[in-house]
Amino acid sequence: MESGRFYSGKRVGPILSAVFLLGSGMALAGDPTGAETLKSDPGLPVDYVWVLVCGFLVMFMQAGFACVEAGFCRAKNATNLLTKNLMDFVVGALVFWAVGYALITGTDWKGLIGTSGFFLSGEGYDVGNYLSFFWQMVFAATAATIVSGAVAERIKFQAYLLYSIAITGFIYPVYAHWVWGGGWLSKLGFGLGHLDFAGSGVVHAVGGLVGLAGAIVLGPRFGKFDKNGKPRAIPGHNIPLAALGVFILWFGWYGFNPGSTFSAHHLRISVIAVNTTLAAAAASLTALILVLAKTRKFDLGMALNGVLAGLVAITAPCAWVEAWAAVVIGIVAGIILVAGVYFLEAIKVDDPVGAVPVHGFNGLWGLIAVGLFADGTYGNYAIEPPFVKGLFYGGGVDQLIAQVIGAVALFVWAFGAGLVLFKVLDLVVGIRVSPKEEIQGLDLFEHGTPAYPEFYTVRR
Amino acid sequence: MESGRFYSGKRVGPILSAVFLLGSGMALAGDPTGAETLKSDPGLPVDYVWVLVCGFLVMFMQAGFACVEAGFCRAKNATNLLTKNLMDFVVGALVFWAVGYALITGTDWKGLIGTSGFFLSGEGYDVGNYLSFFWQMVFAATAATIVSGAVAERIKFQAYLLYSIAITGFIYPVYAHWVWGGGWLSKLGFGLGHLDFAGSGVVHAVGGLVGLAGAIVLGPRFGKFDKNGKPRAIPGHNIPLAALGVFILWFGWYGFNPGSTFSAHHLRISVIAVNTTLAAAAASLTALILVLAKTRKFDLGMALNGVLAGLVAITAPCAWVEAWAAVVIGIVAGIILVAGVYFLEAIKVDDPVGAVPVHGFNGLWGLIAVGLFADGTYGNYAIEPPFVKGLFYGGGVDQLIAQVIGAVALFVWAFGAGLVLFKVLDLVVGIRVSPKEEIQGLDLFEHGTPAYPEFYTVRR
Amino acid sequence: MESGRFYSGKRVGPILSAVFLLGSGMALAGDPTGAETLKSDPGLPVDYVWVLVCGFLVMFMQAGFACVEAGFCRAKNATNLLTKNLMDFVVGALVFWAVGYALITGTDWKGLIGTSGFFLSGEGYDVGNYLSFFWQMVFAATAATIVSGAVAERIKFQAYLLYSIAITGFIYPVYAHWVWGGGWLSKLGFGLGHLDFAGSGVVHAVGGLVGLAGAIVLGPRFGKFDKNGKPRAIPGHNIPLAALGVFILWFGWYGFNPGSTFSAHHLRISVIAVNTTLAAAAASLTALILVLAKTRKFDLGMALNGVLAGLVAITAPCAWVEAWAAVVIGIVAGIILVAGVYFLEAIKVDDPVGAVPVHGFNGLWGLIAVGLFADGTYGNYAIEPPFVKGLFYGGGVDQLIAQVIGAVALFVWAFGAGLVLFKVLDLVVGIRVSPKEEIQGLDLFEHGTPAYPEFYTVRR
Amino acid sequence: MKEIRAIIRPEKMEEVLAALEKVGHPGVTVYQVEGHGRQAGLVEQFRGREFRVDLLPKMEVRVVCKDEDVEKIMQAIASAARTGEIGDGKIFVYEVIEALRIRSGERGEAAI
Amino acid sequence: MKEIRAIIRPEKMEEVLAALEKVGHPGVTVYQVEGHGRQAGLVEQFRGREFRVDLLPKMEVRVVCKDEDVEKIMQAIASAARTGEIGDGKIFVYEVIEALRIRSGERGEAAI
Amino acid sequence: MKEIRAIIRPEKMEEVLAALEKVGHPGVTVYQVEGHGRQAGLVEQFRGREFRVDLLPKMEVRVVCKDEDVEKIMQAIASAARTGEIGDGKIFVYEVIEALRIRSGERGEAAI
Ligand SMILES: Nc1ncnc2c1ncn2[C@@H]1O[C@H](COP(=O)(O)OP(=O)(O)O)[C@@H](O)[C@H]1O
Ligand SMILES: Nc1ncnc2c1ncn2[C@@H]1O[C@H](COP(=O)(O)OP(=O)(O)O)[C@@H](O)[C@H]1O
Ligand SMILES: Nc1ncnc2c1ncn2[C@@H]1O[C@H](COP(=O)(O)OP(=O)(O)O)[C@@H](O)[C@H]1O
Repeated sequence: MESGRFYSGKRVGPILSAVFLLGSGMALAGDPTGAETLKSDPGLPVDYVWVLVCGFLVMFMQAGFACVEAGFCRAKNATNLLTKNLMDFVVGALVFWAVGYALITGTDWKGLIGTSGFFLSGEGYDVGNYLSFFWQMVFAATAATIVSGAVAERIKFQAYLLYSIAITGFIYPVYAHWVWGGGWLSKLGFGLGHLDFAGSGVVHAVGGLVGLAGAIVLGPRFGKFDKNGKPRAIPGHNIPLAALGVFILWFGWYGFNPGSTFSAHHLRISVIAVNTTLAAAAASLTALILVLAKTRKFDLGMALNGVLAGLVAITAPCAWVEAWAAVVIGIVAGIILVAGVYFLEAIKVDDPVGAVPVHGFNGLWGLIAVGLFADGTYGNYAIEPPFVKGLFYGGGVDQLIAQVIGAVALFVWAFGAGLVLFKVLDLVVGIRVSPKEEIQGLDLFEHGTPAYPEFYTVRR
Repeated sequence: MESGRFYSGKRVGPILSAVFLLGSGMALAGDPTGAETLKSDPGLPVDYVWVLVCGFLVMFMQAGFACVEAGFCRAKNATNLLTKNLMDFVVGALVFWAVGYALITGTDWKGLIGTSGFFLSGEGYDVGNYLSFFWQMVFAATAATIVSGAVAERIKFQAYLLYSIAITGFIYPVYAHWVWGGGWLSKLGFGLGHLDFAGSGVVHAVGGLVGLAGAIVLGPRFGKFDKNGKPRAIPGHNIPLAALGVFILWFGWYGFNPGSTFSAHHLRISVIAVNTTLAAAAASLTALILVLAKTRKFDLGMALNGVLAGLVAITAPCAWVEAWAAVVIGIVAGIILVAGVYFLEAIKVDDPVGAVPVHGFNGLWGLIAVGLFADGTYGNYAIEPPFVKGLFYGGGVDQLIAQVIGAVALFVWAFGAGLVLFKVLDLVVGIRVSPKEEIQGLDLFEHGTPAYPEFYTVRR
Repeated sequence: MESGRFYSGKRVGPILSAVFLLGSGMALAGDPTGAETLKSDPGLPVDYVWVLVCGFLVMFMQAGFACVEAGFCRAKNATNLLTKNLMDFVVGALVFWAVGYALITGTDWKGLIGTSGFFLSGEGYDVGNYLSFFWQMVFAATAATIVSGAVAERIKFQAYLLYSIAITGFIYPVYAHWVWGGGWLSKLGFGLGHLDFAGSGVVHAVGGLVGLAGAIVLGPRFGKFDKNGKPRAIPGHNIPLAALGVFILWFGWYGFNPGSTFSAHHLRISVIAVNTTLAAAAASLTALILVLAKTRKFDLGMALNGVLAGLVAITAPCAWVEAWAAVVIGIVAGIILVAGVYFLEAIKVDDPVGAVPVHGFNGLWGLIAVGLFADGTYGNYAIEPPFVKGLFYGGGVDQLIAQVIGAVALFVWAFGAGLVLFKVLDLVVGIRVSPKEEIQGLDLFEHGTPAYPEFYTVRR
Repeated sequence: MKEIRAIIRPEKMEEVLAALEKVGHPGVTVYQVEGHGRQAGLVEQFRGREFRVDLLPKMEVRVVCKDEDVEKIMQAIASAARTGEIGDGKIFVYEVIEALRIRSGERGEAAI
Repeated sequence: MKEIRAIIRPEKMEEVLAALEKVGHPGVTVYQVEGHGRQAGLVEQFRGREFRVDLLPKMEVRVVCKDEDVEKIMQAIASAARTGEIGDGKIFVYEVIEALRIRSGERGEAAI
Repeated sequence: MKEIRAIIRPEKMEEVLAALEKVGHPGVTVYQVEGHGRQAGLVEQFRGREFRVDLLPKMEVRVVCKDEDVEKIMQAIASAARTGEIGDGKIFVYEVIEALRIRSGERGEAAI
């Protein structure tokens, strides 16, 4: 059971992609029945089970994001946040089917973009290709949904729908092609090329930085900064909902990271699961302690964000490092989170749920961490050499350079594309709701449906 | 790894059932240890893992139904709805163990009913049989729990318990025997017989139509129609809970549909997962747009119902169609949903959570869709021919006829049995709570436990 | 595929452990890549998938506990309970990585404790060892989190953090070593030694009895008993949250029990899944009926606890019994639960969520049940003889004696260690919050974050 | 000017508002309250333990009106809220000595 | 007739109700309110950012009674609600000019 | 002593409290209410079905003060709460005939 066989896009790009198509018994017309594919490799069922079950878990992260974002914002916008979280998956799945998947995994054009395989049609009707699509689709939807937290409580719903189309149909697929679809970043001459195991960069940092752009273009929520520009807390309305959301996300992340081997024959999946756990734990504890030192209170909100920060940071390196490194990566993630939250407030950016420090900053940190902690026990989605080695394990700075280049490219692309997108949307349809709607809440004006119609709530 | 081996009931009925018993190494006394079964087919572990994990996901749908129904109804009945959702699974599992499973999978009697295998006893103590029981049991419980939404906020708890016994012990098993247990519908001379891959009909339409019968016999809730008979909205009390429930259901559906291959050796499972996603997305977007056109608001409630409508509709055809067809099936499901909701109100039927259009009408639509869109790439739970072909792929009207016959039989059986059941229950124990109890809420009178005792709520 | 191969700790202790190390292709330096391990046994991927997916489900039980405990307590302490449930997993994972895992599975010292393998370092860097760690870690975290329910609404957060370190770093590992790590209980000369398949005792009774100790040392909450010592109800604030939590726990338990084969090659996993379901259902229905007989109301809270009671009781015997026995075990569990709840109130112990009867008393019952109902169809994590046989299946009293000895040892160790721990903590840092903090709620004083800042609530 | 304060059953709220609409009220403010009078409390239970709840949910309706409208509005509320069973509630009347419409600054009866 | 309106600490609610029961009240209505007097507010925090909350949760208890019972009821409430620390609350008394029992239509003192 | 009762828009709460702080209020109690005056209601919807909501959320602010402070406090509230659009709310003034500070037992104006 060799790695990367039926998941060519992410692994090896267009050249090996052809090998894959043949190798997996997929004739030019595809194998929709799966009988040929099975015959060509009778060990595939366990890989399919692994990838699908992990993909289901990743899909379930949509529920987690919905709960966290709704819980961390105010009751008057809860319906709106839930609708956004539902619709970015709904619209994202359809757009990704029509366009996005082809841009990632289609025939490469100058290292920049894929150009074939729209609508899963023609020879794309193949069990292996559908499997790969399913996986990529739930990842794309994750990137999309991250942004909704950063732009929460003030963006027009219509604008958000258009944004959803843009990210799953273009912004995300282009960058994903660069790293996972055989694009230029995957072919950098340093180390094994830019590496991002499960998407600290491709998914989380892209989402986080597009979110940063959105938050900047939108400006802060009414009341987030007082007349002197001092940041004010706007507490989330339902902490149990947010906490449940984080538990769901943590659970779903066990699909996200271990599942990214795309093969159950990499027993390394057990190491990935452990690293994922330890980084999350270390980051959460770090965040709790840092805020405790500042306010003498055990701050659940920050500890919850800490879990996510650790998960994001370990997502790129999880397959290439060992337990102690996961703990260290998590500790740094916790520090970056807390510093990031205060930093954004200091520069007057309003990110209601902390999406930018969690996904954006820690996504970048995860990329760098690969270049530092990779210990030479796992390859490029392969259990055979060449193995990935970072600075601290005698791998020199090569891999680190590849990681930095990728991180810079990511920042420029995601933040830049995000700025352009939201500016254009603002000019064309307007992206911010009116002050009156913002004050009374988006639920009433955009959806007509308050989230808790029978409960007495203070409208903050 | 041939299909349908240890899952004889659903696939091939009593005749092949004997083959199965021998083929799977199950001696007459059964193989409770599993050692013989494993020896006879060393590839089984991955199938067991697949079926069990998918079954766990289906069981988790109980949580989804509980959240959706509680969230879409009023706070004063939330405890009641949760108790019903818990108890139909609790009672359903026990009744299905005692009786229901035998009626589905036991020795066939005149194509109508199974007659052996009560209590999993005797030779039923076998790893393969227990696996099959587990799968069928979570399906039966799903059918049972669908009804609770349609009869919500006014049925007596005692009557609901009796109903639960009747559906899991008789109504559901009989129809399931017809389709999945080797009964007459599975042997129709048209196409490959009446086909229902994962239960659009067997599970959802049966639940939805028994629910319709219940809603009719009970009559509308106090206040649902004004003095002039005009329908009034009775908003759900906790939209985040309902939304979370829909996400959980969507997640669980990945067990429901792909798991219904009952074999991981059908790599077709990847196609099923993709179809399931796209149909749900298409239906949800369709429902959102239709209501947007009517009210100029983005209606989350209908979009959530839309997800479920699409999932129900794709459940029967999911293994036999390709991506674009899933999208079309979903779009039609969204239309049926919205039309169905308004239609029921027009005929003065009160279905508090939309269970009838979602599960009933779209369940029937899913059956028909098989006859239209099946594309000849997958067989009757088999990756070898004969493959299923519908009208649009040159299969003629044969399969479509089989589907229509099954749909009609289903309607007559489920709606008829439901009417009789609720009428009889009404005569014997009374099924509707007193007006006073209905106004003050069932939580206080039936359970003594308000759902949110510390919160101030408007009692609507 | 022989059982127990890569999971030496739990099964066979240090002697076979060496065999395992070699047998699994793990050289002395470990096999972090997994390539060697895979070569030595190509059937392992499905076992890894099984164990990991089940482990993910067990991890998700943390969400279930958080929801149940928060929902069953008052709104003013919800943030506190969520923080405790998060932090016992966070701290527990780190402590278990540093110390706990080594104490369970390390080289045995006089049957009492493991002494090697700290920090997963050195030769511990191995895919099989990481897999085993992941599994044991989520179990340890479960034991830890059970206690938080029993000590809810009055323990200082700082004390709870220290407690978490003690249970995952010492109390739990020591007892787990006795049973699963090759310690003295596993080597008793009766039956096959003391047996506890998935941890009715090791996990649940340990958690429940440490919780009992905590509840006793803390004393009852203000207002739990009136001036005459009569117990008063303190209703939970969010019943839907609690119900969702129970559904999540039930779902997660399908990882807990079936996954404990640690091998998908034991097709017995299907029997375990069925038994798990039926016991939960039987216990819940029993609890519902018992309270119905007393108060004429259908008590959801007790029915929810009943589910958990049945799950706990079946956890030890689930692999060794058949369906009817699971039902009987569940019925008894329901009785024990209801009696236990009233008994604790009678002796003036305040256990806010019922953790002690659910996990403590029923955990012990589960151990005994093995000695009664084991039917000789499954061995000591093995599908080859010797099989486990209890009193009712002609196995005599041997196994029963081993079970009783284990139960007594457990009681003494867990309750004793718990008493010492909480007494010492009380002396050193104080474990109970001030009356003022208790009355106003722990959320404000310990965390500064009310759980529902926008909702009007009655402060009870 | 007078203030009429009616404590009623929550389920009568809609009918009372409709009655006020019909009789022509100048404005109304509604409060979620709990009350205890002659009506017996409830027995609730939690995890098998029963307990009495003495405070029952009620709604309170307040209307400030001109002196001459008091009787008419009281009667409208009372007849809409009546079931004849214990727990129907009460109406109390208070003197209001000044009024101000925030929007316009009008004072006195003009502001009601 | 008079109305006694007491703003008290939420945690004193039960004791105040018991005291009213003992002294024999005609009926009582309870409000969930927030208040701000001399008592210092709270510092809360959310995701690392602290903020002051000036309005603290209080309960308000209202009893309409005969003129002669005012003093007795005021004292009963006050002594049950007192802790001696800032934030104990206040009692205010108002004139009630008419009463009506909805169930029976009784008016005046008979209706209280 | 007088009681000032102002029904205001929820979103004006903070400004009104700040204005009270500035003008120097003796204490304030706040209620979550719903009201209906000249302001049009809302249209909400649930699963495709629209419906009117006539009662809109409002906040009520009550201050008991000395007679001489009434005008000042009324004006402070009114100017902080004004937007000029329908729905700004009203202020009513009542007579208070006695006061008692629970903590100290002080009576009358000293207790305010
Ligand atoms: N004297 C009173 N003071 C304040 N509230 C009262 C008084 N009497 C009755 N109420 C309120 O009216 C509600 C109904 O009173 P109750 O005596 O039960 O009604 P009825 O006498 O019409 O049957 C009570 O729950 C309480 O809120
Ligand atoms: N003048 C007032 N008008 C309205 N409410 C008041 C007034 N004074 C006090 N209150 C209410 O009483 C509560 C307690 O008042 P506070 O001054 O803190 O009590 P104390 O003076 O007894 O310590 C306040 O939170 C507020 O709700
Ligand atoms: N006569 C009244 N009695 C009781 N409450 C009133 C009265 N008039 C107005 N209100 C309250 O004031 C709120 C605002 O009144 P509205 O007439 O809409 O304001 P405005 O006239 O300033 O536009 C209403 O929602 C209601 O709660």
